[in-house]
Amino acid sequence: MMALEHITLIIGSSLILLGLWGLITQKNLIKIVISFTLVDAGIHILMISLGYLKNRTAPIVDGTIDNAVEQIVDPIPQAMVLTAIVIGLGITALMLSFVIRLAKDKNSLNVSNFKDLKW
Amino acid sequence: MENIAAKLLWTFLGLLIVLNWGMLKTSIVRKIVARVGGRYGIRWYQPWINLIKLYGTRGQLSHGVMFYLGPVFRIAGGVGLFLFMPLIFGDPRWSNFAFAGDLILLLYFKFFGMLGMALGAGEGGHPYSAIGVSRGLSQYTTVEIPFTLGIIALAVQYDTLSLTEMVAAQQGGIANWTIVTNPIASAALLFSMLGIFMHAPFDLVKAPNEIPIGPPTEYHGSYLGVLRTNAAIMHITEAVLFMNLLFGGANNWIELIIKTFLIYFITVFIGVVFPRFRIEQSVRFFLGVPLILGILAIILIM
Amino acid sequence: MVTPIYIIAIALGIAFSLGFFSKGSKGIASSLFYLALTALTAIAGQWLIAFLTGDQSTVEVFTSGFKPPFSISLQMGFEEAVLLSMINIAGLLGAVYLFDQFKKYGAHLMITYLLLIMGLDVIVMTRDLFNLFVFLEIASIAMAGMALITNEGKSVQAGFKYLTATAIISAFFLIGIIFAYNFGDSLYINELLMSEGILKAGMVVSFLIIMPLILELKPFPANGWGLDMYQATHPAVGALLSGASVTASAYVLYKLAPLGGEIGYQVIAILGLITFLGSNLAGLKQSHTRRMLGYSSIAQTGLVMIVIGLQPMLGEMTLWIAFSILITNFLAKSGLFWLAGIINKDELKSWGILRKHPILLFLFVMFVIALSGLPPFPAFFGKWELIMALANSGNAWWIGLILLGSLIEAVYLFRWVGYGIKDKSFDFSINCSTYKTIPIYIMGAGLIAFVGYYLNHYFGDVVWYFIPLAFAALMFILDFLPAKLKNIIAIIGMGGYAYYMYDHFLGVDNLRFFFALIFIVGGILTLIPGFTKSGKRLGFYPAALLMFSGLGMLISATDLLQFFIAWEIMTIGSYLLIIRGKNSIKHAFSYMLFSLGGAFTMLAGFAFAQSGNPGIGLEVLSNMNYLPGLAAALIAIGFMTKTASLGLHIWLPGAHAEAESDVSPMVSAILLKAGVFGIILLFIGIGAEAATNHPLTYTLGWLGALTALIGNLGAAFQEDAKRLLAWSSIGQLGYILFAFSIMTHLGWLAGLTYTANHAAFKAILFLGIGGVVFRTKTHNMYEMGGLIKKMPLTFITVLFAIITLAGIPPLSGFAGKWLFYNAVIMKEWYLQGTIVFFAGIIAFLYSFRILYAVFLGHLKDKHRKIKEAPIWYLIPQFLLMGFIMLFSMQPELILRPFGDMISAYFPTDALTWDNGTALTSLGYWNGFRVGVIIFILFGILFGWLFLTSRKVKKIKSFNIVYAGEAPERPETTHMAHNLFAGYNKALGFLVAPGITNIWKWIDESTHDLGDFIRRIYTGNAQTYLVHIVAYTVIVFMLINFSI
Amino acid sequence: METNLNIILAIVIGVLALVFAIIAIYHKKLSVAIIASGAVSLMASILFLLLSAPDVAMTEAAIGSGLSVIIFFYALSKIRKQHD
Amino acid sequence: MIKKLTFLALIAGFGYMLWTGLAKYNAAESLNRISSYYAQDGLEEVGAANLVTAVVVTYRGLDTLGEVSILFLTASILGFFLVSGKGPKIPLQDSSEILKTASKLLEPIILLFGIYVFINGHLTPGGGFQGGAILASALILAYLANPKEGINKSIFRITESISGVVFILIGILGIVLAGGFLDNRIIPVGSIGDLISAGIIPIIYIFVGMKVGAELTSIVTNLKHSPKNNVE
Repeated sequence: MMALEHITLIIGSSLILLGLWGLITQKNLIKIVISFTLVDAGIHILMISLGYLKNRTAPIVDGTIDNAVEQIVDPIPQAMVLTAIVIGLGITALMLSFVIRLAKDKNSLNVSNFKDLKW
Repeated sequence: MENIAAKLLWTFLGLLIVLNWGMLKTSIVRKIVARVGGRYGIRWYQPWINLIKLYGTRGQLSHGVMFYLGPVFRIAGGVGLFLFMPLIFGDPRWSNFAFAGDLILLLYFKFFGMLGMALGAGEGGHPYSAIGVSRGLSQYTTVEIPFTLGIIALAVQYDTLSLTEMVAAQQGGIANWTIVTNPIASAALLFSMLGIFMHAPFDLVKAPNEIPIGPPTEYHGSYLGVLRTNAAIMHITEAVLFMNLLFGGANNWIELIIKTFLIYFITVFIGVVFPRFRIEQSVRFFLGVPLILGILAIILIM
Repeated sequence: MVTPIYIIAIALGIAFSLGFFSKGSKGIASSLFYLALTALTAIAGQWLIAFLTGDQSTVEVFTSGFKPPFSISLQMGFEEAVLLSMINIAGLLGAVYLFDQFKKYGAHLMITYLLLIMGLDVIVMTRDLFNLFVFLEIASIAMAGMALITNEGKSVQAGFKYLTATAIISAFFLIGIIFAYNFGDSLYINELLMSEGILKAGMVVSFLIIMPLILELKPFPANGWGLDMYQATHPAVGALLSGASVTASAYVLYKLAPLGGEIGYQVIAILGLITFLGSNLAGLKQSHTRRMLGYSSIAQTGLVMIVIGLQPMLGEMTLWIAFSILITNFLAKSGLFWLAGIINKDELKSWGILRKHPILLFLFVMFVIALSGLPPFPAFFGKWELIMALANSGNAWWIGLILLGSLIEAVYLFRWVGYGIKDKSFDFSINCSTYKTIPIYIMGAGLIAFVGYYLNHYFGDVVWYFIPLAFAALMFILDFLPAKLKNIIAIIGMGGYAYYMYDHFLGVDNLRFFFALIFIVGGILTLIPGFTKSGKRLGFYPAALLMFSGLGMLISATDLLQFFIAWEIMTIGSYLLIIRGKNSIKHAFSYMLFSLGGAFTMLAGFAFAQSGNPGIGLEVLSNMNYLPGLAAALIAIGFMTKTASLGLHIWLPGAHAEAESDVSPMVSAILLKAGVFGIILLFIGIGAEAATNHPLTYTLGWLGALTALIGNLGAAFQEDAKRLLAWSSIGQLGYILFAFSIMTHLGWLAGLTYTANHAAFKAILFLGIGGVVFRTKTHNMYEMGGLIKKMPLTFITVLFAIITLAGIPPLSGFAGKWLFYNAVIMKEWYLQGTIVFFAGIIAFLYSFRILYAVFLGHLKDKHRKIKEAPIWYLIPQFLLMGFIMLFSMQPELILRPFGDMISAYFPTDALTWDNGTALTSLGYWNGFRVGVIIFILFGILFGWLFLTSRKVKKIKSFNIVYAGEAPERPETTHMAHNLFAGYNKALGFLVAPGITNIWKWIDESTHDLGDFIRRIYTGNAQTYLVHIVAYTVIVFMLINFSI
Repeated sequence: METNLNIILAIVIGVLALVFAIIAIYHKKLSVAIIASGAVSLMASILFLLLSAPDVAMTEAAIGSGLSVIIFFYALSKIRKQHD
Repeated sequence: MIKKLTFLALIAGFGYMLWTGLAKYNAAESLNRISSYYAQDGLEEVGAANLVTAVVVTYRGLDTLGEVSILFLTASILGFFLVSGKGPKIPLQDSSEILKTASKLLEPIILLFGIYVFINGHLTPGGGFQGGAILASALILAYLANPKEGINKSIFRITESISGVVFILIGILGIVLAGGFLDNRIIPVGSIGDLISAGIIPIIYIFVGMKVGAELTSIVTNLKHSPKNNVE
């Protein structure tokens, strides 16, 4: 059947597209932040599936692995995704705090109510 | 040194002749115009009497220095124009100081008198004088164009700007007078002559003088005398200018007198027939046919 | 040398330790914080000095003990050192500026600030792609955090937009990174740049890396989020954004640009151009100060993007040009933002408050001039090199668009300066606490230091060339002295300069000596009336000397660069002079616009002229081989903006009339000659033999004639005395342009005579009328009248000037007319000649008008007690009258040297002299004899009339037709209002404001376009995100389908 | 590992993730949307396991679904409290 | 309606962009140059069984440092930003009975598991971040269970700062003692697989774990309720 990484690639990209779609169409601020997390999740899936090698195990050299070079998956994308996830959390937390403050000002969560700065 | 003294003597003599001929001409013309109107007109010696009377009376009042300088500028302009005009062709005695400047000097020297008179009238403070001057200047600007075009056409035709050489080129019979060799430029010049003489159709400028409260009533006594003498000299000198330009100059005084009278008579002849133009009309008139003629003259020689 | 890694260690170490200090112990926390910032700057400075002293080479710093492809490395080259010092200095000064905020928010804000600066530093240094992503995130989060300092609704929204936008951009960048890693097999930038894997993988990989970096630089359609940050946040944040963060992201784009290959560079350049033009246009309609500054700094980033994009063509000049643009933007923008912070009012007009703080006003004007790319500031040299390089590689369109963009930017910047200098509608006061002003002073000092550096770099060997500029700068410092003392110093300085010109140019190059005479000696004469002014007269002398030094340097310029710098300095000086007039904001603004427009066209012309030639010496004008016709035309247009020829003349009446009474003669009689000098140089370049019927000189001939006609006609119908003289200047300049474009010996001789005459009589007229205005306090002629009695001396000088102007025989004006006649007939330009003569005769109208309306007629009651014009106005007038008399009586004395000058270029049919009579092939003229005859004649008649009417009684002008009954309203008898009504009816249509309407239409349509463009920023955060995604997709599609 | 079982599992989990994503975007009640987004990151962490990346799976599970959901709910509660 | 269509077109365009990159992609057969280096002599050099940890902590130590500072940054921004919000004081009602008892039971287990995760991050999957997150969830559970007690803010702040400073010091030690900043061979690498191995990595991960735990709790608690506004 299809290779594993093709499936995950498709899922990752479609998650990104869905996230972007949510970002662009949803008016609710919380929904926008959620769409951001979806885009991030999609990207992370994309990164890991690009780093996947056929029929290989996790990059941890315990008893079962004798010759690491032939048996492990590429560790670098995993390291990158690790950092990216935490950064994603940081940004989501900050965005939510902004959303709280914005909601307090205008008592609404609709993004089109916050148009004080234009032209 | 001595020929300068002789020169001055002859020029002074020339000035006297022109002055008297000027006054005689005005009286003759006034008589003819009166005759046309069914009147007897003034006696032929009337201008001389006016002059003597005017210079006799003592000037009573003045509006300040510039009022003074008006007539002085005017007469200096008239006599100056005379001094630089070669009267008789070929005779050094009668060519005054023509060697000092050429046609352009004459062209621009006319303005000397005009500007001076304008300032003098202005100083007089009479409102009508300002109107008269503004009319005169406006009209004069458009009169100048056909005149300049004609001058340029002649200058290119004779390849010189000095009047004496132009007259020399026109010697030898009517066939090579400018009026014959270059009719279009001459037509333009004649049209502008009407404007320059400020006679009949274009005499709106002097109109205020006729009303009793016009500027001349301010200029009385010797001032008015000066203006009268200048008028006489100017008419003759300008007629001589057009004679030299178009009608082959004069070899002797009689020829000069006849030609100047006939030239001046052209303006009188037209003046009697046409009513007085308003300023816009005269400005538009000169920008019409005369201008086209002038441009035509230029294009021909282009 | 301290390894740069300590920048990270110190910053993070102290940031973490700041956590210990709770609210209580603020003192230690802030001292630690400032210590950290100074340490950072010290490290960067140390490296910079090491590089500058030359013995240091680029250093690669490894982390975690392994070689780069396997670990992250930082690079510390010369560029990095420069940028690091810029960022850290911006950080330190910004922190000083935000001293009160740190006190209010305590340790947390300090941590955010420290991490922001550290983030930007590492962005510049890192050579690892993913590491770049992480630190880009840190910088953007910290910046979004900084937006919350002002803590009101607007700034929170701005922060939110900034955060969401940068989050999306970094998401795209992350996708790009994983693609790059996958196809390029490495995250180490130096390897990625060389790896063929990326090129093989198709365009999308490099696109996804470069596009986010471009988005980071806020490209035009997709930068709403950036603008809100500038507008709503604390000004210090704006300064950081435009100073430090733009510099860092620009350098990152420069580092990674090679990834995109040839098309990549083109895309960056084109997007940069769209940003430059778009945001400048949108900036036109701005009224909010900081938002306008935002537009301007985005435009500057666009310019830097263009430079990066043109790297393949610019080669090693790229860094130098990019640096000069960035350093100016860095210094000037931060200064302006901090100034905005001190004033903290939103309207542009409120900057008028700076009038109370002269030093701040000086800095403000200097910053704006530096930003608009005028010499001697670094941005100008950057733009100059860019334009020259563009011309050498032959893409003219780029030059046109870049110059158009910078002109639009100059529009809204100088409108702002106008308010700053002149606006009085402020009703608040500002507190200039020291910690807010010190950073601004440092930035100002930095800018001046860089000016010195650039001047030394470009003109190291010809430093004498800038002595006059130094003298003008000295006057800036001496501005606190009383006006009279400064006037003396100025005159002595000018005298010294005149002596230098005398022994440097006389005999060597008489043409330049003649113009030097007009500029410097004319300058001294027009400075003399300055003694009438009491008090300090702040800003006048520096501006005047700036103008005169510009004029002097124009003369002694040897190559295009020196010429252009002199030209611009002269424009700045004259702008600062003109704007001093009471209600001259609008006119000075239009003057500046036309001059800048002209200068930029001239710059384009110079660029085309020098392309293909080795050096940029002035002789390059004679062999232009790249689009020679266009180059000559552009340079001519540039000069014609200064000689106010038809179409480019609408600024002159306002600028000259509204200027102060002793500035008008300077600007009118002297400054216009600079344009004439330029045109002469151009015509020399075109060369005599090629010019018999060179299309340019033919059109200029017609243009000159029409300008003369419209100029004089315009003057005839003016009610305001100074406007009448200004219009007459336009007419006279039309004469001069016509004369020089005849391109024959006589033509040039007439032109030079006219220039000399005009300089003399226009100075007299403006000084005379200046004296009248000084006494009667009004410009309108119908309110004057009868002043001959009160101001006879002024009347005499003005009468003389008018006679010269009208060209009536005895005086030197006639010499000009006579030469004109001969030149026109010989050149057979009859029709144009007639128009010029018609214009000459119209000159009578306004000559009479000004004499009659001002001096003759009835004296108004309120003028009964006015005295003669001050002696200081009269002295220069009589001196100039002496010159005219000399020129009239002895024309040979002046015309012969003129003839020798010109015969170098036009040897054939020159003017020949035999004992006093000037002979041409057509006519002859003896000035001396004509003069003597007329004066004697005049004397005799005047004496005779004077004798016959000695005992005459002086009558007041009222005792005329009304026999002593003074009319109740004297104005009715002074027929000065609408004097030439009849004439106006006949020919008035020629002077209808047709051209002014055309320019007004152009102005309005650009503003409407600007207004239309800025409408895309609807303020909705989501729309901005849509903009970013749309921008990326559209650009991708365009590139994808264009290959 | 590429065993057939894993591939089928991957497809199922993937589809589930997309469904949860659509719920997260379109559901009217915010709390349900938040839980759906948590579920999406849970599915993602399972996918990471299938792609033999245990470290990432743990992080994604702990932070992605765990902490961000908590943060979302706290934020939601704070907004609700400000509201009334 | 048209708006939706244009958005759809945009997303389709973006999808096409991704597709051009990924269309021809299929997984590589062998590791590329860098990862194979890590796989072969990376083990001996760094001595960490879990290669991802080796990459995260030593090879790309700067990224981790950056990442930690991002969390620290977010915490401090929330600190000075939300604290100043003067929201209404909400009465804290007591939590439900089940939650109280369950938390008493669960808390120690989660804490233990969290500490286990970040102590042998270099051996088994997991590490500082995962451990810290688990720790945070335990602390938040405790806080949820009995909100009355409130959280002593200063403890978290101090743990954060100490662990941050220690991390930096270890980095500087790396320069002084071993090859470069954040090099882990400050103390002997030891043999792969046993607890005390891979140089300084475990110690780094302990401190990172504590720091992340503290930060995440403070972020969440900041979001939860705004303590008495103490900004003068």
